[in-house]
Amino acid sequence: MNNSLFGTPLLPLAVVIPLIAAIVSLLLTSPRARSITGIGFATLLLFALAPWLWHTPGADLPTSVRYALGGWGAPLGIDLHLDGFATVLLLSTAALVLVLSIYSAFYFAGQSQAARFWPLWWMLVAGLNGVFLAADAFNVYVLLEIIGLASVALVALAGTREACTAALRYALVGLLGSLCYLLGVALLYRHYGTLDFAQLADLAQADPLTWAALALVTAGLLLKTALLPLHFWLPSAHANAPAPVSAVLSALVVKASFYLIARYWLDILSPAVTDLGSMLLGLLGAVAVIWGCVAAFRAHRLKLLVAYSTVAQLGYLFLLFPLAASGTDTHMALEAVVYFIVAHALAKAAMFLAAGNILRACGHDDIARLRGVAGQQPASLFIFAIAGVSLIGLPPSGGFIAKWLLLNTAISSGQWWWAVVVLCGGLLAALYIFKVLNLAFVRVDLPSGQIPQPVSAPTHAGMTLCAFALAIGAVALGFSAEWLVTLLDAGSSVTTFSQGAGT
Amino acid sequence: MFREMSPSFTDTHASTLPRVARVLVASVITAGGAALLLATLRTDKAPPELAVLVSEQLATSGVENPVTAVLLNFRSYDTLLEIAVLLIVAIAMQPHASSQPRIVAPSTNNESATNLVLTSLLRWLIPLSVLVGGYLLWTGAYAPGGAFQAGAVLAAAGVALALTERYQFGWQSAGAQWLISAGLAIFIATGIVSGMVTGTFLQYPVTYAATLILVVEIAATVSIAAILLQLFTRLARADVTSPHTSGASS
Amino acid sequence: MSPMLFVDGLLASGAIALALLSLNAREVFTSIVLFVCLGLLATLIWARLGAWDVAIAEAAIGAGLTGALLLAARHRLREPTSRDDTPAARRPHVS
Amino acid sequence: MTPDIIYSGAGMVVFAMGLYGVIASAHILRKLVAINIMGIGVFMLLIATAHHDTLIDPVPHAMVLTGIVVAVAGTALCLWLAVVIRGLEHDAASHPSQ
Repeated sequence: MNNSLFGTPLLPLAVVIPLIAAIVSLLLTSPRARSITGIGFATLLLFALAPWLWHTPGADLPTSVRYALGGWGAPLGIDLHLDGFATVLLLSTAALVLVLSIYSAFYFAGQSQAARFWPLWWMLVAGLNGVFLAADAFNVYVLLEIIGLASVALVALAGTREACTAALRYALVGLLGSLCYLLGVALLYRHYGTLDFAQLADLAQADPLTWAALALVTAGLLLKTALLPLHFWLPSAHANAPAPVSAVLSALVVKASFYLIARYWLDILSPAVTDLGSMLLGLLGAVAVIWGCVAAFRAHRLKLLVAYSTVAQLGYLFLLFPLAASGTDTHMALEAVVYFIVAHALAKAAMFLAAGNILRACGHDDIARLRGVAGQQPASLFIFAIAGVSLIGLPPSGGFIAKWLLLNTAISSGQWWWAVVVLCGGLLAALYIFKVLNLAFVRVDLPSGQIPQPVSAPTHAGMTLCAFALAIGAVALGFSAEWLVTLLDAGSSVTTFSQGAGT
Repeated sequence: MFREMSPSFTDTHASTLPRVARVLVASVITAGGAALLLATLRTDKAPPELAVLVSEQLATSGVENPVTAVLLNFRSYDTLLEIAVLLIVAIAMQPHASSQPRIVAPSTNNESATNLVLTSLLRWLIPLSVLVGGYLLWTGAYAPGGAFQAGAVLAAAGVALALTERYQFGWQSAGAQWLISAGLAIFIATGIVSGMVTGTFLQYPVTYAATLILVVEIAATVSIAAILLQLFTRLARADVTSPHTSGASS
Repeated sequence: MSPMLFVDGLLASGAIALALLSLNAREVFTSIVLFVCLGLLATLIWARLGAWDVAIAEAAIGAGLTGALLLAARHRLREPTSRDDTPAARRPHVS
Repeated sequence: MTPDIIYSGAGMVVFAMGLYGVIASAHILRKLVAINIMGIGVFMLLIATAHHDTLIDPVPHAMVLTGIVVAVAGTALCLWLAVVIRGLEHDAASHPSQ
């Protein structure tokens, strides 16, 4: 055990702080106190994690860190596991949660949903952090349920019939996915007699039962990640949720299940992975990129457009599997995808917040009726445009670097066709982003009386500022490529679980 | 294939899927299931190494029932998160209004119809289920039983109480919030405090393990019972926000 | 064939049969009742396999509470009268 | 033939039938019954896995206990949403102006 390592004793805090925050915000009765403690806990989380996560995967330390909860150690107990991949995701979660908490404090001010929003929000954060730290197959099942049920409840907070219907479908899909995952875990336990990721990574071999387990685990997680044929639930759920919830769903929640797929395919069950399977995932990803962009272009509502864009962007992530399967470039491919995850998280969160601001200010988000909206909502459209730059992958943004890395990997592994997909995806993304901007910046020459302006609620300047911060973050990521890659490199080798097994 | 998966509420047997799709789904599932069955039955089970490990360490866990030892000591992190799952659903199903009477305990509603048979049955049933619940909780350390079973039995007593329509539950009251969150709160507090002593979160000192587990179990039982009861009363509309009783309570 | 194995076969095929009946029931009500029966049969199976803790929980939560929840929901889905349970915040509040 | 094989097989058959039920049936309660049947299938496999000739493995038992509680929580949330949607539909029908 590496428990004596610098910073490691604080590892459970990533889950414990959000859980405490959930309980505290449930017990508080004053709405103001609830939002202030919400922001407080988000700050605490960031400051508790950032300083030592920053250093943990340093050059002088082992590539991964384990923490034996309850002091038992795997396989009897449950371990936590931290490496570069997890570090990057934990840090981006903490940063995003802080900004979104501030946004939510304004968004839910004076609304009765706030009483349920904050506890559910913190439960969701606990689940996300838990998944990034997880090193136990069954533990992941419970965490997935936390994430799934909390997300469903948050979507339903919007209270409309559309939102509740979307939430119900999301819940059914989530339960179905969890059960498939659980059956896979049951098979793994039956076959290998352990639930610990490191031990599974050591024992795993290519035989029919492992293939079956991998297929079930992957199917369950793909349902939750919404890869193309299984994406049917995502657009309505993400589009009908309250703005900060849409942001966190697209930015982090779908990434959590993707993270697990990557873990299972690259680490835990890698001996059972076949080239055919990797190709299939990559192919589905490629189709998702193209189809998602087309669907986004045809969407009638702004938030629906942003949600379909998530379907497309998730497709890029799955290029990881064929690119990593080539063997030599595994690390490079992982680097590109992790970069992509962070860049997309920031840009998509900013975009959903901007769309939420427009929806709130105009009372609708019908794209056809948003003609000339830039005149009324210049800030939100500006944010939308900056985030769009990153989604399209124009320099100098995080999205550009991410796509650059993907292209590089595709070329150097000799799989140039994936590069074509990446380039086409960028072009198509430009189409739907510019469609919105073009419409919004059109000068409206109608007399002002004819422009429908049913202002339903004023947007607080703080909400605009939060969205702006995220959009700037998405662009700034393009200038700090070195930093992120170092963070990832230091801790991550794609086979950390099998390496860590001896400890 | 299942592009929509939109649930309907109408009481029909008919599936919304066209016949071709159903046959397709059925054959895909049959083929997949058969392959799975074959793969499972042709592969030997792993030797029960973990079971041996559990029985070796049972003496240091603080309890004698191995399942309780796994749930509340070896893999207590899972159980902690599981209580969080229950709490999430309880929060999601809470009535949103804050201007409600502050009551936790069942409050009598004299207006409602009374069923003599049910009421007299309850006189026996309620104390009995509290007794059974307490027994299950206590015996969980040595024999089958524990917090979840005890909580379920207690909740069943509450469900019986709700079914008489003589009692209502105010789930939005401050007291109810404490009740449903106590399990998770005390579990985490125990984990942190013991972690301060031993240096690892959720690691109980061997000498105090039995006591700590009992404390966690009692709190968990109360919360689980409250949450399960809340799930039922909210669905069956036996709580104070329901329209047919709100007139009587206000 | 030993008698215990016969019992096992009976229980297992009973579970499959009940699942099939529940999924194919004409009425939703029948489907729910058959599901509760399946839960109770599962309780027997868990007990047979030595999982007494699970058997108690299955009987109380898996079969009992789930069944009660399903029946309660069925009752309410048939006659929707409540405005009070909508989570919408803007709804004018009545109590 | 051992109890393990009988119940593992039965568990997977039950799971597959439940999966078909979730996809094929339309009514929300039927879908939820089917999901719970899938759950029973997985639990059966786990409990059968736990049953060894010489001893009984408590870890799958703990997993199933957790699974049962999680399943009832998920079911309750789905039912609740269904009831809420039904209420909203009813409202929309009785107040068409809104």
